[in-house]
Amino acid sequence: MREILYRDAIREALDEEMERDDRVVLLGEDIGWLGGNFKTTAGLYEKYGDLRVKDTPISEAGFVGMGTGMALTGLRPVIELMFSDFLLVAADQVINNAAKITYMSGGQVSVPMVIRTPIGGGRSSAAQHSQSMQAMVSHFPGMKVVVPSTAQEAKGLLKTAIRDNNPVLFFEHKMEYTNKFLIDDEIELIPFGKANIVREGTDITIVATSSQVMKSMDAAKKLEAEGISAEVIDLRTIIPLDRDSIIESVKKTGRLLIVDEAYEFCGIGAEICANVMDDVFYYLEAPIARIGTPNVPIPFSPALEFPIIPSVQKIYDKVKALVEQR
Amino acid sequence: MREILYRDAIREALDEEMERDDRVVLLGEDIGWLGGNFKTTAGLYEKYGDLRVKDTPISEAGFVGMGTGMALTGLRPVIELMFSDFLLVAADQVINNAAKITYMSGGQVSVPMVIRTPIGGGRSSAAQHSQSMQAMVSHFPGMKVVVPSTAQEAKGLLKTAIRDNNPVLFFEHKMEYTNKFLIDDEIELIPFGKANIVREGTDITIVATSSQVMKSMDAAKKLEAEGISAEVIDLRTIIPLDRDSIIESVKKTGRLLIVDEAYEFCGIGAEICANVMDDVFYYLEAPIARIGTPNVPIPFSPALEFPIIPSVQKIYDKVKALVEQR
Amino acid sequence: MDTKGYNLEQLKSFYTVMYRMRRFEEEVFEFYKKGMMPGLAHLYMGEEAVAAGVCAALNEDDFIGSTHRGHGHLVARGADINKMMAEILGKKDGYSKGKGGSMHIMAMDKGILGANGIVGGEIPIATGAAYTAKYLGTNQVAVSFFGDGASNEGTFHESINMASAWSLPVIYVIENNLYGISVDIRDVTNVENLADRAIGYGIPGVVVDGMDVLAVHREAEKAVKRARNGGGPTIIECKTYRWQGHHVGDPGEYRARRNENEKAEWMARCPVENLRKVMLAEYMSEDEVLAMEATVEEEIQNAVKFAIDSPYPDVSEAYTDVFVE
Amino acid sequence: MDTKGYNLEQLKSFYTVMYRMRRFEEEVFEFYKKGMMPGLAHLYMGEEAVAAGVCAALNEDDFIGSTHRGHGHLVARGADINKMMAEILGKKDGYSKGKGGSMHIMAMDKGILGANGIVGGEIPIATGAAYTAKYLGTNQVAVSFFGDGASNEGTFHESINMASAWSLPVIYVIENNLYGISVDIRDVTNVENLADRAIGYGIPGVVVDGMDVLAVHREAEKAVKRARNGGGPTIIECKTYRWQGHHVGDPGEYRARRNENEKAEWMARCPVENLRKVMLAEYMSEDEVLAMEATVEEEIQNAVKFAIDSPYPDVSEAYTDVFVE
Ligand SMILES: Cc1ncc(C[n+]2csc(CCOP(=O)(O)OP(=O)(O)O)c2C)c(N)n1
Ligand SMILES: Cc1ncc(C[n+]2csc(CCOP(=O)(O)OP(=O)(O)O)c2C)c(N)n1
Ligand SMILES: [Mg+2]
Ligand SMILES: [Mg+2]
Repeated sequence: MREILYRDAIREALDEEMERDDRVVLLGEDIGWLGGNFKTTAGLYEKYGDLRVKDTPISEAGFVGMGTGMALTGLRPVIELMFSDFLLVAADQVINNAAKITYMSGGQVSVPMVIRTPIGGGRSSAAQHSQSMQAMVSHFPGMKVVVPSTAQEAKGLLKTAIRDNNPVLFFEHKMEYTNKFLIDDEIELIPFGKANIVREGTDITIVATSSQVMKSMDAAKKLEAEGISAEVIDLRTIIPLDRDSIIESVKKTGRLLIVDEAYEFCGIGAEICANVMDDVFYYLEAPIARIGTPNVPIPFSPALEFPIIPSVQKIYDKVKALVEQR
Repeated sequence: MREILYRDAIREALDEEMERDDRVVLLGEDIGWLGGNFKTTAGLYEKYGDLRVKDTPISEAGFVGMGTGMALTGLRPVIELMFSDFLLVAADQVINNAAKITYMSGGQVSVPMVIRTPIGGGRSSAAQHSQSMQAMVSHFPGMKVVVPSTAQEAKGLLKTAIRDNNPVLFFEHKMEYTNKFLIDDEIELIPFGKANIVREGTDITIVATSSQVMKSMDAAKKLEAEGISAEVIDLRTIIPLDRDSIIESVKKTGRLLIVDEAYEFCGIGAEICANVMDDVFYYLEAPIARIGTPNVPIPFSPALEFPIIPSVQKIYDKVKALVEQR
Repeated sequence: MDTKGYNLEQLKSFYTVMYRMRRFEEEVFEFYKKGMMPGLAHLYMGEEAVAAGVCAALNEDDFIGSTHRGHGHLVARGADINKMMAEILGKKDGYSKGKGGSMHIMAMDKGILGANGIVGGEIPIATGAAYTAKYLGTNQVAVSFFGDGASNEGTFHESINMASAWSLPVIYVIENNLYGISVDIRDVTNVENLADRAIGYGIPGVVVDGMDVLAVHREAEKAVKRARNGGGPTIIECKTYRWQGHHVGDPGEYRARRNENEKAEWMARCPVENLRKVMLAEYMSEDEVLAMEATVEEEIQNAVKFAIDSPYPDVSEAYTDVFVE
Repeated sequence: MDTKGYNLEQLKSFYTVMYRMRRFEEEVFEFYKKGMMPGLAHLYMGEEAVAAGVCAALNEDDFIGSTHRGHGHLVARGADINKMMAEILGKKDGYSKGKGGSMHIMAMDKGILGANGIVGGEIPIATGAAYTAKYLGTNQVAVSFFGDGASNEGTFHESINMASAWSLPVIYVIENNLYGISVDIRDVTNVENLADRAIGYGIPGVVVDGMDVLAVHREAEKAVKRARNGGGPTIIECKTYRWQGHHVGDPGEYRARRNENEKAEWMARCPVENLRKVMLAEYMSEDEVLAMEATVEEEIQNAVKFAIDSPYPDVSEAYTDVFVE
């Protein structure tokens, strides 16, 4: 085991995959000389050169579409979008093109492209730089959607993403980049579609994504002191969704809370609620609950932003309410 | 009462609002001389002139953004996007800009803009021209989202939309345009956020949107013959959502099925399921269910497309299964 | 039409390709009229010289990106017309097993990156193929075909800027048929020649008579050569016209607004007919031309039969190919 | 700096405005350094002549669209610096009650359509304001300010094409400070002058020294006049430079890559300093200039105090203003 910053775990994954396969090419704004806005590509430009770590103009639809063309013709582009909010600038290229071409071609071709992009609030970046776009892209078919929690998860899942032959949306949480984590010296590939039970428990199942896994763990610790035993599941990938692990856990605990930072309306919590409903309904001891970002644009002032983002306290409060509801 | 085509009801709403208020200006591709790809603006160019019924170049992000600028400075633009799939080309302007400007300005300004656009499969238009984007836009704050069913509803709701001071996404179903409906001679404004109970029933609540309201009514008729009494609710608007009507109905029927043509994953069915969960949980006699378009790109061949779109048969089958699940 | 520098084999080849496109689409149109075609199709008739001229300048392993009006590009690239026709009818033996239809025919074995239903959608994709060629040093080039209307999408701008900045081997072919559906390019764009936009990217931009396959071919050859030699992209604007409305079923009456003879004037310049006349006048007998046409006719009839005979895909196919392994 | 045609009052006004911008942002930077500012800010320092020159050519009721680097535009338009400063600190008395922050300051009373965090996002919005002016016949014009980087977004292309086709009264001001964050425009665009893109839209495009407020003002006046007279849009490319990195906290070292003296060379051409020198040399005594500066200083200190004293908004504010009535 060793200590590492989350952002460095990302960089290691990129570096190792680039070493392994010279068809892996990076594209994005400021990923070259600057090493990325969040420093996740530091040193790669120097190591792999300009054509392989390509600083793009501010043309998201253009360079995402270019990535699709590269992927169709033999390369494995990994694109950085500086903030996940900018997926909206490139949405047609991502959702109507990259994600659908395999299907529209009847399986003739594949688009092995990864789009990496940061999500989340907490930096007073306001309404256009703080969103979490995992629910939006998950709504549409044709993309795999990855929401890693820790540095170890980020590294293992990113390596898997780069080797996947389909378009993968890889969401990094911007509040984690400069956090330290312990990781294994050598990281195995982490398979998609297999959730990780990071804490066993008997009273409630908390399904969480990205940073919310860490927050849920903190909440679970506080709850333990109150005699409440929470099982925490790190979802890892939204597409494919590991229904089985969730269902099995809820059958045991009788309660389900989903925590994801995307907007709540038509969000991940809603989906999982409806998705497992049929299978867990007769086991439920309380209504399925969710925590997301409420449906307001993310405000700038920290006095307004922090209270609306999912937090340890909110998770704690919601679990208590659910467990007490007998 | 009189007979009217759905597309003509739309045109009447536009015409009446343009007569009433000369700040109402139309923008879109082929809405002028051609009268719209689906003929919803026929005759308006001749009547109101080029500057008020403006044929745009194929620049969706550009002219949606232009609409926002017009709305901020005193006009009331009504924009036609030829297919709702193209919302993705303009997604940033719709979601990051038009929808958030009021909030980001602290309420200083408003953006009274309507975007009208057709949804739905059924015309062998394949993966990029058959989607239903109401769930995607509903996920994001700052827009009202309207999903009218009949011609009467379309006309009344469109007039309300044009008078609303906020960005409104108005989804017309492309399979209805040339269908005939009976409407009142004079149509009242239909308020947003008030669902319409189009059929009373006791065994199950079917909440439906757009064309699925008509399909649900047909299914309800067939179910009646089997002694199953379905209550059908025409949701009318997704944002604002009329939770109360749904909850009240489910408390009575004990069962809930949501039918909406958008992709199922993170869709409208998921949202309503999670949204009313807390209030109806202890009244439920069966798990909440949903029908949407399954998460695959919409195929071209009618042999593949029809089987995946929500249909009367699917609604009928699902209701039977839910009612029999005792 | 200036045939200087072309030999008979070349002319025959141009003619065969254009005639094949024309006949192919006449049959597509028939399918539509008979109610046998699901959805719609956008016919390329009238614009054949563009695809034929450009594709003749390419190597086997080059790439093209195509549009909603893509049949011509695909035929010119040598795609299998049986599979194309079956796809257009939504049949199992189509290029995409019926999942794509007319607007989404893809044939990677011919370097065809796909027709695309999003106007402007394929421009960056073709540009990406050029990036691959440059990165791998394969000497391939990519051609992006698109319309006057598409040249007003943001992707046009973004793609060409990048291609120029990085000297990518790509050729942007604007098929300026004056209209985007009913909208006259002259009402929504204030330059006579869209090729002038090249100046803003620091690349060559040329205007060519899109009804003259040889003129198109000459310019394409220059652009392809430049691209292969590391000279970067070129914009070629082909002035052309479509015989039909925007799609099958559209009468296209909007085109009489400015000039009621507009369509007739363009049709008098039919690229297929004109090359035929030149060949008859200078190179071949009527019988020889008819023999060539008969060969094509047989292929076309085969394709029609192939498509009709092919079954619809099984319902289960709706759920496959969302992802590859 | 050629002062011909300008009187002392005008020069004083230019100087006051530029000095106000400069001092305002120095205080913003201080807030950042002291850890009092939430998030980040993108400083306009060094580019003052652009906003000052352009805005001086506008009427009270004209419109401007601004960017993430918007403080200068707002100050030049006469926005309330108290409310600006409070907004930057996320306070209740800010223009947006703290909901917007530095990147989203909006002041409709000054015709400011909003700063915008999406690069290229505001270009079509400002273009829409020009549509309103044309539709209502108000004789207003709109100015869209944006950077070299933004000129590579699709919205640039789409907006200018429409504005030209419809002769909208709008002026596109490219603030070419050579960089989009760390990316050198010369690495991602292959033309020396972005104003050359005007050719592709059939409109005038001019290049101007963005460090010379009078040069900027002269070109802006011409463009505004043309726009008001129905002559349509103009692109004005201002060659300029930012003193700081991309945002507070960015050392901006990438700018030494090509030329390690680049920053120093540009700073020697400081627009504020230079106008001061001209005024001292030709029009005013040091004391007179100091007196002008002292007046501004008082405003700035008031703004700082106003912002500090303003409370944070109440949590409940997070949920209001999503919709208006
Ligand atoms: C993004 C997008 N906007 C609009 C459309 C609808 N549409 C399909 S083809 C077309 C016209 C295209 O014009 P042009 O590029 O000139 O090609 P042409 O049809 O003339 O060959 C339009 C508006 C679309 N498919 N995609
Ligand atoms: C659509 C979008 N892409 C990327 C960014 C991140 N970003 C913010 S400012 C900036 C650079 C802008 O460069 P330029 O337009 O030249 O303006 P400058 O900062 O130089 O004034 C970038 C890439 C963004 N905010 N929006
Ligand atoms: Mg055209
Ligand atoms: Mg810049």
